[in-house]
Amino acid sequence: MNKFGSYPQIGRRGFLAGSAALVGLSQMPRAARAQPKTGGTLRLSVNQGGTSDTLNPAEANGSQQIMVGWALRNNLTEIGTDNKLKPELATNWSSEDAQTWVFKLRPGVTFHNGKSLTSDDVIASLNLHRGEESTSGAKALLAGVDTIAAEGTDTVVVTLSSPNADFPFILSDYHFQIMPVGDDGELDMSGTGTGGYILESWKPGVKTVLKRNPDYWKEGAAHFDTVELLLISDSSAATTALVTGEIDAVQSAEYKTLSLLGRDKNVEIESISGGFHPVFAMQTSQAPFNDNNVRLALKYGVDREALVKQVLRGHGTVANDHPVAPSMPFYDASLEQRAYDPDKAKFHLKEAGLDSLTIPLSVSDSLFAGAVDAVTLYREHAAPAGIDLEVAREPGDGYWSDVWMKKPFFTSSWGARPVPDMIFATAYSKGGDWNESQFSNDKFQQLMLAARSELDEAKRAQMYGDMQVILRDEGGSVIPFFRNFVYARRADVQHGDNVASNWSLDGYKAIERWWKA
Amino acid sequence: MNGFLYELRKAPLTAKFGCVVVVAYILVAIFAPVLAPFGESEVVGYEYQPWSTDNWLGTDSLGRDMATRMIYGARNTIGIALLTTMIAFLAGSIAGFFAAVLQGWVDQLLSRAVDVVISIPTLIFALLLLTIFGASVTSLIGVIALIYATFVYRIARAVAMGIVVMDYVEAAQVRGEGLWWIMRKEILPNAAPPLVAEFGLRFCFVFLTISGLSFLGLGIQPPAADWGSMVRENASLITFGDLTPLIPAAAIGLLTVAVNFIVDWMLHKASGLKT
Amino acid sequence: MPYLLRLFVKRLALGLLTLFVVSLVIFLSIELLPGDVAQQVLGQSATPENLAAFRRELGLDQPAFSRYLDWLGGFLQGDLGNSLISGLPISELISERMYNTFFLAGFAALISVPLAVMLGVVSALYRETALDKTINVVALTAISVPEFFVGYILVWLLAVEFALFPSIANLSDGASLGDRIYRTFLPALTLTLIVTAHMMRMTRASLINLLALPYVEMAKLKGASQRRLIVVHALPNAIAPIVTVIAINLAYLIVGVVIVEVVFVYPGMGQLLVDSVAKRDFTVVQTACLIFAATYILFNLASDLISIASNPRLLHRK
Amino acid sequence: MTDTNTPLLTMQNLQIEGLSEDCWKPIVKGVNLSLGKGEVLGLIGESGAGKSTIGLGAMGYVRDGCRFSGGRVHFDGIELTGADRDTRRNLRSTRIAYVAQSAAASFNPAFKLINQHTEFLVRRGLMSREEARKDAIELYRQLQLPNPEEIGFRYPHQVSGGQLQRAMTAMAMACRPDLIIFDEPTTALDVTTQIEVLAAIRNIVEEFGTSAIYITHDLAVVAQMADRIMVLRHGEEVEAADTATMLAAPQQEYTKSLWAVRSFKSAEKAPVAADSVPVVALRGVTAQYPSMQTPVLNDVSIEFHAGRTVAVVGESGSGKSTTARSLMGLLPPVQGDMLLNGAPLSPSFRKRSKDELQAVQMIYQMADTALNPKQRIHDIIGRPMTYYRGLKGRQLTEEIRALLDDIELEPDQYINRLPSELSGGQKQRIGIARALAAGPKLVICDEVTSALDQLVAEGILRLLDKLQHEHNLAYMFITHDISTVRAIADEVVVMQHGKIVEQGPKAQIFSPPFQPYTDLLLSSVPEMDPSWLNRVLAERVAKSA
Repeated sequence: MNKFGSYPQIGRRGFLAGSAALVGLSQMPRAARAQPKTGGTLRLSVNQGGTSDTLNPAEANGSQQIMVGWALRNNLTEIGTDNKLKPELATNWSSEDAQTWVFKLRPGVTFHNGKSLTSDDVIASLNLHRGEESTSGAKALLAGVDTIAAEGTDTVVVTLSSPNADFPFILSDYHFQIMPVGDDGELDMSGTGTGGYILESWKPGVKTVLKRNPDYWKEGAAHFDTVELLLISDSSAATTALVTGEIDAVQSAEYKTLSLLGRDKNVEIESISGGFHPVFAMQTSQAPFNDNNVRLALKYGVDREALVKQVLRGHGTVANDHPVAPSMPFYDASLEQRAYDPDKAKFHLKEAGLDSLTIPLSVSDSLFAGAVDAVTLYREHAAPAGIDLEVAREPGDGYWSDVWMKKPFFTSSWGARPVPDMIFATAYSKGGDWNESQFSNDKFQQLMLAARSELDEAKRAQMYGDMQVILRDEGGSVIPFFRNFVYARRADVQHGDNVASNWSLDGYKAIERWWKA
Repeated sequence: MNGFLYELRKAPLTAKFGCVVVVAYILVAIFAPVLAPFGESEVVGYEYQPWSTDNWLGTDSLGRDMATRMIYGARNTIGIALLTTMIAFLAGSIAGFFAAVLQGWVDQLLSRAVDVVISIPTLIFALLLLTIFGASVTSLIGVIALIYATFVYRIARAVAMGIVVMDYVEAAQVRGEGLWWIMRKEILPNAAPPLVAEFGLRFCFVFLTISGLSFLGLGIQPPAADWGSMVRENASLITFGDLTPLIPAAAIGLLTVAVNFIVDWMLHKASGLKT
Repeated sequence: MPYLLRLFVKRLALGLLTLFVVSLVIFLSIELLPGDVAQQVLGQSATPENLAAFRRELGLDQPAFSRYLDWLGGFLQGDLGNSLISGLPISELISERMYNTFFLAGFAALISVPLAVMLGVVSALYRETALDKTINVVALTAISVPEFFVGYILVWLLAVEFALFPSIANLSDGASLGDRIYRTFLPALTLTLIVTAHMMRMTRASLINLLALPYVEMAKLKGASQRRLIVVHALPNAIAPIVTVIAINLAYLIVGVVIVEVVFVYPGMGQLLVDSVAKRDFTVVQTACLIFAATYILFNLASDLISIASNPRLLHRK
Repeated sequence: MTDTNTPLLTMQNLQIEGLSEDCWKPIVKGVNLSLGKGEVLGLIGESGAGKSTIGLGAMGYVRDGCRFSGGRVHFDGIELTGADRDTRRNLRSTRIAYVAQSAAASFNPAFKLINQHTEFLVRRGLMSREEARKDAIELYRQLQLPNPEEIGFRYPHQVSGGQLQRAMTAMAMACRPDLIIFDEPTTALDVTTQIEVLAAIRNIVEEFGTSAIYITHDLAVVAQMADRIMVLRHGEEVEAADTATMLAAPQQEYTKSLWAVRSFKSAEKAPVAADSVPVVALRGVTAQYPSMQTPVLNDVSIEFHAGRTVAVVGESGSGKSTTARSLMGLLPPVQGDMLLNGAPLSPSFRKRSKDELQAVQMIYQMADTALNPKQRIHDIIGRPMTYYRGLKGRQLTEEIRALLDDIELEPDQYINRLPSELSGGQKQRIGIARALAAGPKLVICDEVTSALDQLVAEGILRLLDKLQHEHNLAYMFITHDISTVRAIADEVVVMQHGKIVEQGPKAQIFSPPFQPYTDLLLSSVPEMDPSWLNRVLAERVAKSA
């Protein structure tokens, strides 16, 4: 009867709310999954990038640059399809105190130009993001690095100013691609790398063509003969091109057409749990949010399931008022999920000595798709608890400078971070640059610092679990959900049983991980 | 008015059709809140629901009623286009008449300034100005009116140039009449018929430009319903063989066709060609 | 002929002046845009030091006036400068896009101009007949619908339903002309539909206007057939208005196709320009706008010269 | 010479209708006509008489928006009103040709004369291109065009009006047709040019023995050209007869009234008193357009006295209208003075006071462009009264009504009309009223009667004369028509090439001894006598010999 078929079936395939065990498994293994096959052309549609894109990883910030960078080059470490840290150009790494890190480089790796990989290349590549003059977007990530030194040609020693057990994780960030140093001592940023593909043509804002590197060191990777990345910013043009078979995969599929797209036998949709999340941030330093009861009332007053269903069309997981996504390391799956409970909300409001609460919540369309809808729904959810949220719609221009961290209660949005520490440090620690809720908790602070220097994984997990509890029960942030990465591919483009969930398209590594049947 | 109705009765079928369409649109625009079954940006269900008795044209990408948004779209799109065109004509005509009557350096200055604006691509200029002034309805109207005033200026100037050489204008000048009087009493009444016809055409162009800008995300801002952005928002459906998103585009087309039919008829009458 | 030459030089000088003012207007507009290129490139994660370093690198810490003069000085010496963001020479950045834009415009023009003139002549010839009325209604409709409507309809019909042509114009290097034509067919067809109507209507109108003139009646009284009347006697005198409208439309094909580029993901100048405005990449916007303005001015100049050349009264003074 | 026994062309009860405001209205109401081989028939009548329509009908052609509604046209045995398109088309050029009123507008501006001349000669396969060109040059020579070898290779705009008219006659002759329709071929020409063209046309028609229908409104012209004359009015024949008979003894009242038009003459006035101060005077005025090298007016001095008419006469380009423009302040003189009541008058109208502007008013030649089509009579006449004299409300309305009475238009009927609802003569009367409404001292009448039919023109002259007496006005009467000058002038100024050739009282100018240019001008005015053309030509040959 319904001409579009029933409401999103496909979408729910990847919807695995709260289930940590299955994180990263986007799909049930298919009966007969084909073995990787070499050959063919992959045409990918990306929607982030423009004419101004460069091959300089310090300036990389869109999917086009990240994917091309990772096709051409490798990092020292990478996030695997199981979302675990894997060796890449570094075969192993070690540290006694989480402050001095020793990385052993993979032997016998050569760049596209024939030059062998040495520690000089690694040091120069990392130093691109350090120092006064650096304009790197990742400058802050290496701010804690004191020295980077070579020990012979195959070892690099990094000394930090304070311990950081996550440092190897940080090096998997897309900025830290390793490039060769030329004879003149300058970094070669023209696209030469150790990666599975060689740059054939680079037309920023239009398309990039890559050819397979026949001498790639990585086993079982880089299967396509040719890869084309097309910049298609118009989503309907991308959808049409996918349906008509002019491209093989799209970086992001719109929720609104998923049900239609799903009916196409030649198209497969993937919905992968990710770390993107919105935050309704309360400034805990000022009334009424300095009273934890008010914060709890607002946390109980939101129906997360409903938001996931209506704002994300099911393509997400409910969150638990802390920023650690199920796909991230140290996610504590045993933590009890807070449920929508207007009565409890009312109770906490009463505890705070209030019968009712009227408060504006700032939001802007530009934050994420459905941001205003989310706040509007929140308003309805909170109403039975005696909370009157006023939807304060702000203009997109200047939201980050005039509203964010300025208004008492506002909406913000956060991208995925590879490890909890990176987001705790910026957004939840005392003195953090973007501590939007003015959160200040001594125990949290101690745990955060201790976890950085703790190298025992089990103990760290315990500490991060405790921090998640603190944020859930005392934090100033209402975090309703984590959004999935939703993308689509032609059915003849295939991948392994797992796909990474740190970015879309298999952690932006589909180019080297996928193959054509 | 009776004269007009009489003329209309004798008008060709295309012109009658045009009038009916225009009147219908105006009525829809005026009575939008009465006619629309839902609120302008009210979410009434899931996205892209098919046509049904509840949602005549189904729902859009956010689950809003398409029919409702079509109706409100008429109001926003036509209202803004009309206002914009009127401002453009007011400014353009006055400047054009001014240049034609005064000639000399005033004419040179205005004409060269207009050359500059016209030689910058319309959409790009609009893009720049709208980014500077923000994509609000006011700046949209102002910017598009400014751009179109330059076209109107050229036409008004050309028309007025043909009129100022008439002896009756010379007679008024020699009588000692002031500039304003000559523009208002001698030129305007005679320039009106071609300008009115041009108004129809320009209205269409303004309409198309605004929907083009909306299509590029710079026109009428969401959640206000507007036909241009409705097409863009829902364009993906076309891939799947559902042509609902083209209804707003067709609505734009229908109105411009209708206006063009009327304009054609008026031009035909004005030119004195046989019918 | 010196008259034509004198006019050409005069108009060219005026055109250059216009271009100069255009460059000033564009520069000022970009100065007025909120945010600058550094903020746009570094985005949300930018720190003040980052921004300052970036601005210093690009010379954005210089006063606006001296930056404009620098740019102008370079431009006059034929140096278009580099993109502020990618650092690539603009000539490199733009040349291929420009080729694409001109290719598409040329493709569309090659179909539309002869088609429009032919249809205009035919409908003038058979004016007030069913054929004429049909052509007119179709033309009016084509003028009246938005470009994206035409584009999407064609995509739906020819790419999705019948899969005859690709829905996006994915051009590859070194593709044969045939392949290029195949891949750009839908955008070119869209543009053709849009501009043909305008030119056709003008052709028809100018011809019909001429039919009322005494010399056309004279030709009739000399025994000329309808066809000869229109093609031989009226058409040479209608060249000026027809060429003018063709020039406007050709200019439009080059400068006004942003929407068609978006619909068909065609890598032309329009997309580049929109992109660069968003990124505040002054040098690119400036150069692209000047190319567009120059195109417009040159087409107009050419149409004026052709109009004059086609008119013995102006060409051969007494 | 003429053989009327076997008619080449006959019309039987020809009726043609025209579409106006969605109704078919008769234009030609049953005309019978017969034209013998070698015969020249003159069709004469005022505008709207249907003479052009009949002329075109003879070619089996009606204009757009017209149709044959009855009757027959037989040309050499072929019935034209019902003939198919190809039949009619094939007759044209080869057997019937047409010479239009305005040669300048009727030659295609895009092609050289000779190509237009030979077009159908070659297309119909009558001659090769080379032969056709030779023949064209021969015809040009016969029509006494200067440089016959070369003139055909010019574009129409490079050739003067009189020459174009002869070239068009040559083109009509190209295929040696049996019949040529001449539709007012000399109306747009100056008299001195007209006489040459008339002679050329007559000679060539005689030489080839071509039949012709000669359409004109000018009796004196038709008297020279036609063997027989048919007088038309409102699409009907009034009477027809041999030229001599018609001139000597017209039967119908209408014809007689046409013949009598030139009887009006204003009363003789006493000479100007020696001490009389002219209302307006020009003293050595020299004027020049900024873009031109040579002055368009050179040392012009004229005095205008209250109650008197100065007629400024000359051919086109003589500077007579330019004098008026300088006087109005539209073209400020570069040299010389203009005086108003003896006091200097500012050269530019922009610097003139209201009183100065009020004193000099102008009546334009083309009433169509002189009256704002969107203003009602009330406003057109009322505005100068309000502007100069501050009249308002009832006083204004009364004044307007009085003025309408003055110009012999019924106020109730006309006060709220638009100019488009008036006839040509009525429009001109409104033009006069507008000038008078200002309360002027001097009225410039710029060719006010040229565009009007003779009977209507006479009415206007009578009105102007009457008003002059009533308001003691000075008139500057600009015209190219000598008979009008004879009728209304007190003083005459003859101009040529921007200079005054001769000036003085009318009697002095129009009586011998003549100044040579004045003589040429006067002798070129056609006279009713059928032998006038021969006589003048003979006289000129004798003189130059």
